[in-house]
Amino acid sequence: MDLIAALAIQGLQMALVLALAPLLLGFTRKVKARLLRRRGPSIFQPYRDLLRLIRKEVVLAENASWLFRSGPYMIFAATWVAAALVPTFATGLHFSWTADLIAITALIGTARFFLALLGMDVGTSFGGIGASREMMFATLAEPAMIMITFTVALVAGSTQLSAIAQFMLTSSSLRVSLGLALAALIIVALAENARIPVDNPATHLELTMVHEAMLLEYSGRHLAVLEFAAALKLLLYISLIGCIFLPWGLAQPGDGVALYAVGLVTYVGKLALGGFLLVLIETSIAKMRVFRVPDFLGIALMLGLLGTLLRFVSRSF
Amino acid sequence: MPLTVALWSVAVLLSIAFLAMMGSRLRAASVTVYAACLATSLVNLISAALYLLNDSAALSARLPIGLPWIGANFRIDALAALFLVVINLGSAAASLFALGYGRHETAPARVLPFYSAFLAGMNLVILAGDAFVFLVSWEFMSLASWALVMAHHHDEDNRRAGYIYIMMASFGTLALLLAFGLLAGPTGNYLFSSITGAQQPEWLHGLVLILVLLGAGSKAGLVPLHVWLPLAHPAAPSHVSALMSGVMTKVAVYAFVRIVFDLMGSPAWWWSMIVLAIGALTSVLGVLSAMLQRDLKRLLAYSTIENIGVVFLGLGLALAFEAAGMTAAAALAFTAALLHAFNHSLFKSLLFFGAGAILTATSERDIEKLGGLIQPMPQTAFLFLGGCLAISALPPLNGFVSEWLLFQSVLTSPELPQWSLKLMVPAVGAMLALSAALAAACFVRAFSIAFLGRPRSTAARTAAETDIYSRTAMGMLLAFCLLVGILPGPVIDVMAPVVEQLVGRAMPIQGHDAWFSIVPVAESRSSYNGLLVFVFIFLSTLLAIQIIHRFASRSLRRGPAWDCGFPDPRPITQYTADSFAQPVRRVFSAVFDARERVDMPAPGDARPARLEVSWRDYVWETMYAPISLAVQLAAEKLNRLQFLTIRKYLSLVFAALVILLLVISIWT
Amino acid sequence: MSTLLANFSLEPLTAILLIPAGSAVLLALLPGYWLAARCNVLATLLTLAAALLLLVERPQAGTYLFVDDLNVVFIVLSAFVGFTTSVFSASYIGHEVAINRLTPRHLRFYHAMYQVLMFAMNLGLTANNIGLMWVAVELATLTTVLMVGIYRTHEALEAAWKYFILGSVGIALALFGTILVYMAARPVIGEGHDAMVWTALIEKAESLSPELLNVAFVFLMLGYGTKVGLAPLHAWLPDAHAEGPTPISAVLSGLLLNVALYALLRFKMLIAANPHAVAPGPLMVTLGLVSLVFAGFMLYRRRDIKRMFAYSSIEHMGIITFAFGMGGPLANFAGLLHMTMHSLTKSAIFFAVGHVAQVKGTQRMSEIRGLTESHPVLGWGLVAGVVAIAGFPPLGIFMSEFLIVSSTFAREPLLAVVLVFGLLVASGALMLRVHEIAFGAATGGTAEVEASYVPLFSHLALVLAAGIFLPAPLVAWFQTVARLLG
Amino acid sequence: MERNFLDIAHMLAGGLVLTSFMLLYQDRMYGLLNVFALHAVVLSASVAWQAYIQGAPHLYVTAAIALVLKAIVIPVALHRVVARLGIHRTIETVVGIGPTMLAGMGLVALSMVVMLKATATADPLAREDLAFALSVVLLGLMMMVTRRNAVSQVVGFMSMENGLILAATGAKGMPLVVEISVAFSVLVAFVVIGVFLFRIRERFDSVDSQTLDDFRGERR
Repeated sequence: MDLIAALAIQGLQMALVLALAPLLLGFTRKVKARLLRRRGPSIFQPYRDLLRLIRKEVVLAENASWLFRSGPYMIFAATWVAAALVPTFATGLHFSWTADLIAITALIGTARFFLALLGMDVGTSFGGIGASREMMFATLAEPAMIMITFTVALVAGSTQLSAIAQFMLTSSSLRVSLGLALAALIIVALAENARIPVDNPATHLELTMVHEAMLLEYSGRHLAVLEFAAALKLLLYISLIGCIFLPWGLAQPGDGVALYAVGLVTYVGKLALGGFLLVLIETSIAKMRVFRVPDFLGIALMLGLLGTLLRFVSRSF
Repeated sequence: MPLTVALWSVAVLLSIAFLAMMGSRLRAASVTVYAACLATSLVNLISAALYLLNDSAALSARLPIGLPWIGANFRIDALAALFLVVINLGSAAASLFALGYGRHETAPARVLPFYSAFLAGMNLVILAGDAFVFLVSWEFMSLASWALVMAHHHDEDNRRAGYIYIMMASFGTLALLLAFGLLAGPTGNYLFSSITGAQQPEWLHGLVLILVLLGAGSKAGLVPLHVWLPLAHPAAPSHVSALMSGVMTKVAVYAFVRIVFDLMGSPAWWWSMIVLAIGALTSVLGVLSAMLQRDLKRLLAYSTIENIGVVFLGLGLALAFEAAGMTAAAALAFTAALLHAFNHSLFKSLLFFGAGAILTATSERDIEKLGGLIQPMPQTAFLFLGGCLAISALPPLNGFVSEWLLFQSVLTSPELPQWSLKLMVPAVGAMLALSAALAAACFVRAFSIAFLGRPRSTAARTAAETDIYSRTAMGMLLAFCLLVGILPGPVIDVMAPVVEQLVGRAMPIQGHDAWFSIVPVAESRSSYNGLLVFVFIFLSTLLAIQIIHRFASRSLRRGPAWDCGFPDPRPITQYTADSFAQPVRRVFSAVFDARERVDMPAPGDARPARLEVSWRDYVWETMYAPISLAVQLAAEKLNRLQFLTIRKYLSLVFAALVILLLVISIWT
Repeated sequence: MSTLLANFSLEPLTAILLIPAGSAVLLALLPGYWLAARCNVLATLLTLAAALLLLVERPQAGTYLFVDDLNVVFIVLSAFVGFTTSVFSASYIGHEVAINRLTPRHLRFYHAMYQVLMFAMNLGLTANNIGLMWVAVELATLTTVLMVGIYRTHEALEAAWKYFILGSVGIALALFGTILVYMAARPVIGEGHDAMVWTALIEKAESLSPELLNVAFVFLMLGYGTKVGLAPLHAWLPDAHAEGPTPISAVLSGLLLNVALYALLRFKMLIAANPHAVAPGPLMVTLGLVSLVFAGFMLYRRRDIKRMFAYSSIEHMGIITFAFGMGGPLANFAGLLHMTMHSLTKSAIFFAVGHVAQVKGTQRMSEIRGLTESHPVLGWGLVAGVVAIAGFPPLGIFMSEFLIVSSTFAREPLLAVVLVFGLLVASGALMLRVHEIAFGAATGGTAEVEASYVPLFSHLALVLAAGIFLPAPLVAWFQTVARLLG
Repeated sequence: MERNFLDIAHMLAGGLVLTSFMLLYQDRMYGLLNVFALHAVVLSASVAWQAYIQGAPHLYVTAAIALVLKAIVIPVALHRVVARLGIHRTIETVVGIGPTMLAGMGLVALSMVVMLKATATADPLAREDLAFALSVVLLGLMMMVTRRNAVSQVVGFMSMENGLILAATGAKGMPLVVEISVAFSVLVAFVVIGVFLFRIRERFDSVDSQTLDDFRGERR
């Protein structure tokens, strides 16, 4: 009996993640507009954009290969699986044991690998710019992410996200290394989701865009899938920060329906808070030059490494 | 039984070599040789695998040849069986690939006899039971591969590569010879079984470790001794480079493991410091150099260096844990290292086969002149893409599993007592993560410049798909990569007896978990389930495709590339290998002193603008150039002694006589 | 066969001396080239047969001649290499006469001298009287001096003259050493012949006066050392090899150096048997290492192919002397094995080099390219020879180098490092030259080599066989001698 | 009676060493050949005296051979060779006469020290003989080293061989085979030198080994 319930909760989480991703995107755009004293489009606009794109005709370049057409689905699937594995409103879900934080980082790496290939497929110079810079960011972001995983795993004693969340719930002591890991995670999140200091999500200005450059040749339903995957990635990072550093409100396995509802509400609240803070950061910083970003990501790597070193040196940090 | 099968297969391989030498003129020579090698390797593979699966008790045999008083001893135990499986799987794949690839060989007489001799040499090294047989087969393997590297000897660089290779190989052998001299002692008991038993002082084992690092490290390609590898591996025919990169480096790893873990028993803690430092340095430097290469096979050779660095990282961690008495963690690290070695032999051979396929299709190794090969060669592109995913350690393939196990073993190391190790292991973990990320960037570059975009030369445009044998070989290897990636548990259980024999304790049995997930230390700490991750990705892709195709419009139109309104079909406008590497090169420019010089002509000047990229290979400049300079200088100085007059030669004799008489009169 | 010889009252021991001497006289009279060459081959074949008979039944040790474990191997070896070289020289000289570098008048002189050289070497190997051994080595030197000068070119004359002067000085020192040994033996064994008989000397070795033996060994080391070609005394060897006819270089490198070193070993046995005498080890070790490293570096700048392999002979003689200097059963066994392997491999290389020089018409390495392309069999034969001499397994020389290096490293780590450095430098130069000669686009003559490759590949086959399997009797002999050598 | 026998033997051996010094002193070609003849005469005298003391008749044969060959035949032949080649002017030594003489002193001292220490147990006659023989050998070798001219080198070589004959005769009871071999080598040396000198003369119109050295291997 509880197997079906567990599977139902897992299915709920996967559906929830799909549903909330565009909403989160719409909310952040709304808040950004408000901060810039504009009305801005409604928070449901991303849903309409996706539906519009799905119905539009796909225009392919002559030399687009089979990879160009199948790639987007692969990217969407990888990102969706990664997002579904991060605990949102409850920990200890049925399939949470299949992959830990390192595997989730690697899944995002697979998605990025394919995205860079798609950017290069048609052989346009903008695709090249996007792909080469994306991979350069990745060479620093991924080690930083691994270092953050090490720090958190050394504190919590496990790399499973559910175990980490339960540990964070029980032991309430503030640790220096966790602070460093949080700062590093925020920097990596900004870089990975192509937010302001690293890349401007809103613009199509050729020479500055990185993430958008790779999607340049896409149209119609393929573009919709890729946009959806980008939104899912944003949601993944925010729920990751929420799950590790703000674990309150997460329902334990075997709790009643009421606690799951409380978990759901707190999760939506966390998303809103995350979106708001993200917009605050974005409106307060200007975009960096491309070759300032390696130093920016270098800081994240150093913070992560420092956190790990402190954990290695003694238990108390 | 498996030992006799292995010895008989070596004998068959040597006889094939001899026959090939005689009949290399025959038209069907190459097909028969490769088919025979394929059959022998398969037989050897099956017998070794069966041996490994059930009892794997150590068997030994003695032939009356070799050193007169101890004869030639051969031995097979769990470790040897595992590496026999790795070697024979690699050689079977290479022989299968060569059935198709071999037809295009210009000088079969120079490749066929040495190919099966090379296979025989590698198998013999694994089976060797005493120092003499080990070194004879080790050097015989180097000699055979040197002859293969010299197969296309008309090209000046191949000759230079062959020369540097044979010199590094003999340096390595002499280092190993000194190591065995120390282990065997003045009385000369060269038997492995008697060496393991002998009690030797601590400093002696330390010195032997250094010598083994020089010997086996030079063959594997550890950093200061790696210079020959990117020269020699590409020079050989592709199926041989696959064997050299994928399999011969594993023989070097076997040598290191056999001597350090088996013959020398309990390690000191400071050994792991050296091995970790060299491993980390090798992995990062290897992949950074790979990032700069334009020749596909050189790029793959440098990436071999990176993966060997990762393997030695695992071995270093295992040494550290064993010295600190943490056998569980040591078992984890050792299994991670062995698994990564096995994985690397799979995907590296696959990638070299891909490079070979491109070479036959376009007779071009420089990826700058390729591009758009995915159109004419879709299946090779798919298989090469699989190889790139595996080597970039991305789930659900096998590269990620060994990388993941390595990260788990790094996480278990805070309990290490020594302070220096406490500080070193996190840095090593960071460099490991950095090298994995760089590998992903390097192989995105390699795949996209070679296969995607528009063809940059007529050769790329007129390419054709390779023959069926090559594709089956590549397909088989990709299937293995996927299989190990999805079901790592059974593979780890197969390796358990090896780890048990060498580190004293194996990893907890992975088999009994219902969903085939692997649990390195404990259920609570971490687990990874390759199968479910693959199933989830596969299902969600199908789901997405179904939903999109039900609701979305199906209309599709082909048109010129959008490219922000500047459609320019000329291939020159595409990103090239150097431009793709430019961001990473600039970030890590300090490592290679990479410089870019732009020569922009004044307006109105018709001269084309030039961008020159230059970087320096510090290892070559600081170590190898001075040595060869010193030798030439000494040769020049001493050369004058050839042109003395008779009188001066007599004065030499006279001086020698007088000096000796003085010595005798003073001394006695 | 032995009964045939027996009823001719010809013991095998006397046969191996009489056959060369007799055929020398015969060959001096034979006018035609064709007949002389065949006769030369036949003579060496008979000598080889007689030598093989020695393996079967070993005669009693006479006062002038004797056969024991040490020299039986070297007698068979020099008879075999003498035979294969005569087969090679038949075709080589035939070609030289065809391009009239040698007039028929020279040939009578050449074949006679060849057999005199064989006689001298066999005499040197079997002499029980140390004075007789000295005379034999002196005779061998003089014959090779005349043979080196046979081409009458400027360089040949200069080489012969240099060989004569240095050789004679060396031999004079060796004579002085022999006299000192006699002086040491006289009070113990009494005057006259039996103070010169080696078997008597070895029994009474403990009671000989140690100081005199030390001085004697210094002179003997320098005297016979010049004939072995060790470093400071080596000057004659490269030019003698380069300027003389190739069969003579093969015999010189393969056998004469061994005979000189064999004489030195005889005296080392005497010294080793005398406990008070100063151990000869350090002297031989230093000379060996100096020759090894010196010759290793000299290989790089060589332009003439035969001169390069001459320096390689100096290098290998250095390794062998180093092995005997180290002493101990393992190192001595390796030294003896290395002597045998080196003479087989080096003569094989000189056969190949002889063919190459004739086919390409030059001995300058810069003008020889792509040998494996133009002459595959010859090219790969030369590559196999060089790979063997550079000490790569599975060929024989690796086994001896393996034993020397590993046994030395355990006792004297520093010496072993210098030895390994020398080996590496030398193999570096050899492989560099082989890469230039054997590979790349073929240049120069592509005329087919009409001679047979039997001598070349029989030697290489023997070396390969020895690398894998050593016959038990050979191992037993070497081990007994290794213990004797101390 | 016994005493002055030994003194005469010492005197003769010392005379041979003295003649070797005179050889070093010569700087004219003819002078060199005459002193070499004297050197051979003193040698044969000492050998004959040794024969008388040891009562070994075969030594007289050696003395006779040394006298006939080395004192008469070879100097005359070399004299004619030098005359035909026209090189009878000066011999330029490498180091100069003074330093060679000093070096000669050092060599004699060295051979005394080495030989006397080595032959502490042997009888006095043999000890002295060996010491003088070694010094003659070393002086002969030094002469070959410090002279540029081929003929003077050969003379140096021959004087060294005289030292060997002295040593051989000093070793009482050494079998005849050694004497014959020494004679044999002198004979062959003479033949070979003659042949070579003429041939060299044919080829290079001079006997100065300087020109000879231009044809060392790989020079061009």
